[in-house]
Amino acid sequence: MSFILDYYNYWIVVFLMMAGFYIVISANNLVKKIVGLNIFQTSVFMLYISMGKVTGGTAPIVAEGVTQYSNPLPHVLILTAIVVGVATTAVGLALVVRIKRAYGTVEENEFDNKDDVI
Amino acid sequence: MAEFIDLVLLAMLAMLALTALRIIFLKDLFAVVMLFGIYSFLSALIFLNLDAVDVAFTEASVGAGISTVLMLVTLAMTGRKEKQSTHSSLLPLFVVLVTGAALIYGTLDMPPFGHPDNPVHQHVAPRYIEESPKEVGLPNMVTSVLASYRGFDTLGETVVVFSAVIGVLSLLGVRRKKKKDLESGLETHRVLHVVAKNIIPLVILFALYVQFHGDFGPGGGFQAGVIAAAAFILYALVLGLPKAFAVVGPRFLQWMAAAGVLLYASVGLYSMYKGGQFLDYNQLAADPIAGQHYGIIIIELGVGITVFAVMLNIFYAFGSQAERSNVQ
Amino acid sequence: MTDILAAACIAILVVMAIALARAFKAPTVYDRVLGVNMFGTKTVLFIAASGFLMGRPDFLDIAIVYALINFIGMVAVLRFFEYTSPIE
Amino acid sequence: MLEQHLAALPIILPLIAAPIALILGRSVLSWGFATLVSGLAFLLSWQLLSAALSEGVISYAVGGWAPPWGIELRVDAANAFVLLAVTAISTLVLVYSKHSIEKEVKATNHTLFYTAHLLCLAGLSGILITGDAFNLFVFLEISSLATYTLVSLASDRRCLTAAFRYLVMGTIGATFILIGVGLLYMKTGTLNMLDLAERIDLYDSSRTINTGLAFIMVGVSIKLALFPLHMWLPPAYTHAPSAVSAFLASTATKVAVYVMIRFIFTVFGIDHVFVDMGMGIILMVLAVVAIFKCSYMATVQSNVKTVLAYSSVAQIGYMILGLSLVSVSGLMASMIHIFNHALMKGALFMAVGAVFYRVGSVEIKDFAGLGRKMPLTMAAFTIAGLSIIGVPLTVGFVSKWYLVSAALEQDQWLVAAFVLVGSLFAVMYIGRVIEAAYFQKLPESRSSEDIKEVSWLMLVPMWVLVIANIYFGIDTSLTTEAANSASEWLFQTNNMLENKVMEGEVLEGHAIEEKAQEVSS
Amino acid sequence: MDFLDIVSSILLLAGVFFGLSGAVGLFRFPDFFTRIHAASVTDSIAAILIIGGLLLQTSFDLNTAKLVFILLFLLVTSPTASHALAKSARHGGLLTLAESSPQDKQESAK
Repeated sequence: MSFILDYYNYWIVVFLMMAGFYIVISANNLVKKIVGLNIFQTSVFMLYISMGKVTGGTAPIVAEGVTQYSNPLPHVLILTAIVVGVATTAVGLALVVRIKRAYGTVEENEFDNKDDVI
Repeated sequence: MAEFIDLVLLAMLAMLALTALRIIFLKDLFAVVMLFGIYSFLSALIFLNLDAVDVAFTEASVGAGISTVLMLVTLAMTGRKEKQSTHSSLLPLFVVLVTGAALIYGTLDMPPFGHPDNPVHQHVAPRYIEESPKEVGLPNMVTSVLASYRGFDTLGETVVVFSAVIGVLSLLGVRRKKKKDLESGLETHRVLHVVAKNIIPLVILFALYVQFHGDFGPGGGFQAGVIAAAAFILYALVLGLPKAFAVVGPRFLQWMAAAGVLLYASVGLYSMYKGGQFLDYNQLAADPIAGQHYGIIIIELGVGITVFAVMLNIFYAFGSQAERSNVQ
Repeated sequence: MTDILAAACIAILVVMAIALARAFKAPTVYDRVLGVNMFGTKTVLFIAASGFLMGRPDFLDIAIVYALINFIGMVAVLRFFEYTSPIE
Repeated sequence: MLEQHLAALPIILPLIAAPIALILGRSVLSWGFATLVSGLAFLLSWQLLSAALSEGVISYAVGGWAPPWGIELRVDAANAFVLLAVTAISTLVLVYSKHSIEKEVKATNHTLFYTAHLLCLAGLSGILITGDAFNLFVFLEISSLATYTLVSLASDRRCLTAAFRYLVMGTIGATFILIGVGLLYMKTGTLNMLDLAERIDLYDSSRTINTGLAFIMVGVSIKLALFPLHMWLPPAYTHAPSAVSAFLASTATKVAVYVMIRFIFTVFGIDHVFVDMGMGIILMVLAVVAIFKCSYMATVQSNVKTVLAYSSVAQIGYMILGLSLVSVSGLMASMIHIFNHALMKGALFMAVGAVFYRVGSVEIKDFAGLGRKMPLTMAAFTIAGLSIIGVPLTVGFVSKWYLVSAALEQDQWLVAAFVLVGSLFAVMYIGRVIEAAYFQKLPESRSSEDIKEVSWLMLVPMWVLVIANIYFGIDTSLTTEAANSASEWLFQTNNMLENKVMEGEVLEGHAIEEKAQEVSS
Repeated sequence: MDFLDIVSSILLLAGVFFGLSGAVGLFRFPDFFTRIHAASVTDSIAAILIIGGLLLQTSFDLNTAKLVFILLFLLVTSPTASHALAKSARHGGLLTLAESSPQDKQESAK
């Protein structure tokens, strides 16, 4: 039983990663592809944060009478990664808007023959 | 107490998994974006429960706020219904299952969740937790690691945000508002006008509080920049883009974005000039701790300015496209 | 006192789950938006309650950000409705 | 002051220059400024290479914090060598792009083009020099975002779908690298690459570390367009502006090849990657398939830029082939081919860009009769084409020679045969273009337009590359010496990591340089 | 459990009760406008009571100020949001249960 308790967090995060990854690959609409990309990245952030957590520890901000802190380093990495994710989303959505104006559609199966997007 | 937190965490992770599943099978894109908003809120809540306070702050404001608003504006231009995709979903399923199996295989040797003696907390982290309040002098260890120990990462990240606005501007470009354009914005909602007018000063005040409170509590440059941008986005949504352009013009925002990055890099150059390494704040003042304080406050300001200018400029670029497609 | 707070947290979690269910099942578009709005306001209360429960009440800034982002999300949705035909 | 910060300057310079280029506003000003900065970066990287060759490793702790806690920049012969190629190509492409983008990029976007170019240069030099795994991810994102912007600047609408596909696959690749680094961090607790290498050897058989290795390898091979994951490259290089194709084809994927080399040799160690995980066979098979399939695809294309794009994927196959031979000479062949391919592909894409500037499209039939009308451009194309084929006295011959000798050294006759057959394909797809240019008449419809030589501002960088193609083909001292010391150093660090563990005592990664605090766990 | 604790736990429980009732109303009511009524009315009451209960826990410091700010913010924004949503729904042509013609009453009631 303790084996499950130790790892359920990681397994759910893996499931979320694969859900996001599946949406990216199988989505037909480009906006939904970007949503899938965000879900995939957010679940990777959850993997980082859940490795930094110490049971019984509190947030890494010094408060009197607290000895056990969670690890601040994954938080720093994920602060960077979240903003990187939003930057990629913004450029992706700008591309979707331009594709809509150029092609008239953002559905992947409606692009003419060869320049379709995975 | 501990098992209560585990229970709450499990419940929220279950809700998150349900939301993700629901998004996979939804065809109505508006619902997908709404559920993505919930997904970001929930993951920010889980970060809060995992003691990642700054990350919850950023995920809520950046992930749930800016991304959802941008997606809604994009959807306004690209239509609501996703068509049925022609090629079969077997290959994607296979690829996903293989990657998932590899990840699960990877989790077998992972150190257990939450144990204090995991290798993650052994090698590099103890110094951040014990010495950073003394060496850098800030109660918020995340800000001291973010700004001082790994300041180069944050500079790289500010440049990533800067290159995002370069990308969006080159793709969409901000359309200058001609006076004759119809006064768009929510004219009919008198209630919203009044409420927005009263709330926006409060929100900007809160953004400044977050900016300068970043050393002692959760907050910092990124979160403050996004909240200030959110205030102006609210103004633009309610009163329309022409008025928003009059308040803060897109040209000025491009200068502000560049100035923020240069402010950050000039702190590094100044510390090089004073004989230390790049971004070494100990050189900034006689007493190293004071130098760290100066350095961190200035670069957080640089980051806040850049993120505010970039997020607002991106919204202007998207908003003016929506107006254009709506006007003609 | 802490068990009262714990009970409150769990109850608010249940309310959030119900709001989520409404957002999932919603027949019309507006129900979905209502679900999201209710979910947002309830998370604000959840953060406030769990902050006190865990003894770190200085995390209320995040509750403020939640309320703010929830409101701006709502305004963005309403602007979105103006452009597209709401009733499909 | 300069020597002390030599390691950090090639990154900081373009990083600061990008916002200034945006503020400068007018395109002429920002073009001049960008070219100046790129030239300065080139001189710095030249000095850095000589310093690295003499001193071995230059370590620079950013922010004044000691390496495993702060971020460290580590410069050695290998990455200084690749940095030299990147900055040289960037300067030449910037000189070339002044006129080239007039026909391909909207006038309002010129300043943004130069800013994005500087950001891409800063990102690429950051990836090369940084010694921190997560910092590598951040710089990877900077260069990727700048590349998506650059690709989407073209006037042809297909560049948008190409940029979108590149964005989706690039972000998936970067996220895979992020997962890999996360798994490694979870087991070892550190992000500094040297420190990581130290602590990985302790858990040799751990499944988490092997999964982390697998994810990093898949992520990096998406970035360097290894065979099955290369679908984003041909449309991106075809529909991007010619100056962008020239810059990306010569640098972006080469930097990703270096990242793979760095992770294999300095972080994981050869026997962990090639013996335990059996990566050598996988890489070799993929490389050979890449060489054949993409060279074949190149011969059947009608658009010359697509031909060159597929040929790039095939040349990357050669580099990975050299890498998968797991020998000093094999690695040296790869390093040399990284440098040589930058020269070859840069010149080819510049020549095609010149044709696009005059003729307006780059189908093979548009090349008909250009041999007389645009003599210098087509001569440059021919020489660079011969270099791709591997004709003696050119750079291509040198790298093929070392590749074949490395294969024969391990008497892998089959691999050597594949390399030679690969260049047969090259003869076909280069031959088609040269045949169109010299042996077909100019169509009447076009004889009226004034198809004449392009301005000297586009010709000079093209010919600088062609002359470099020939010079380094004859006097191979600089490239072989640098590549040799690079691969020697990489193998040396790899053996140092291995035998240090065999002797049983484990030293703190940086104990050599500082006083040893405590022997880690 | 001194006097303050008792009062705050009563307030908390009342707030939670209203929250739950609102949630049940949100789930069971047949029509959009009744649902939005259920959600927003109980929303504001639950917020007041729960935050009031929490206020009694704090010892009049920065947290109190933050809690009061949250309460004011919620009291201003959530009714506005509900009003705007209902107005937009009305504007968008959504009919209430009574208005929608009797024969498709079953359809909209499912």
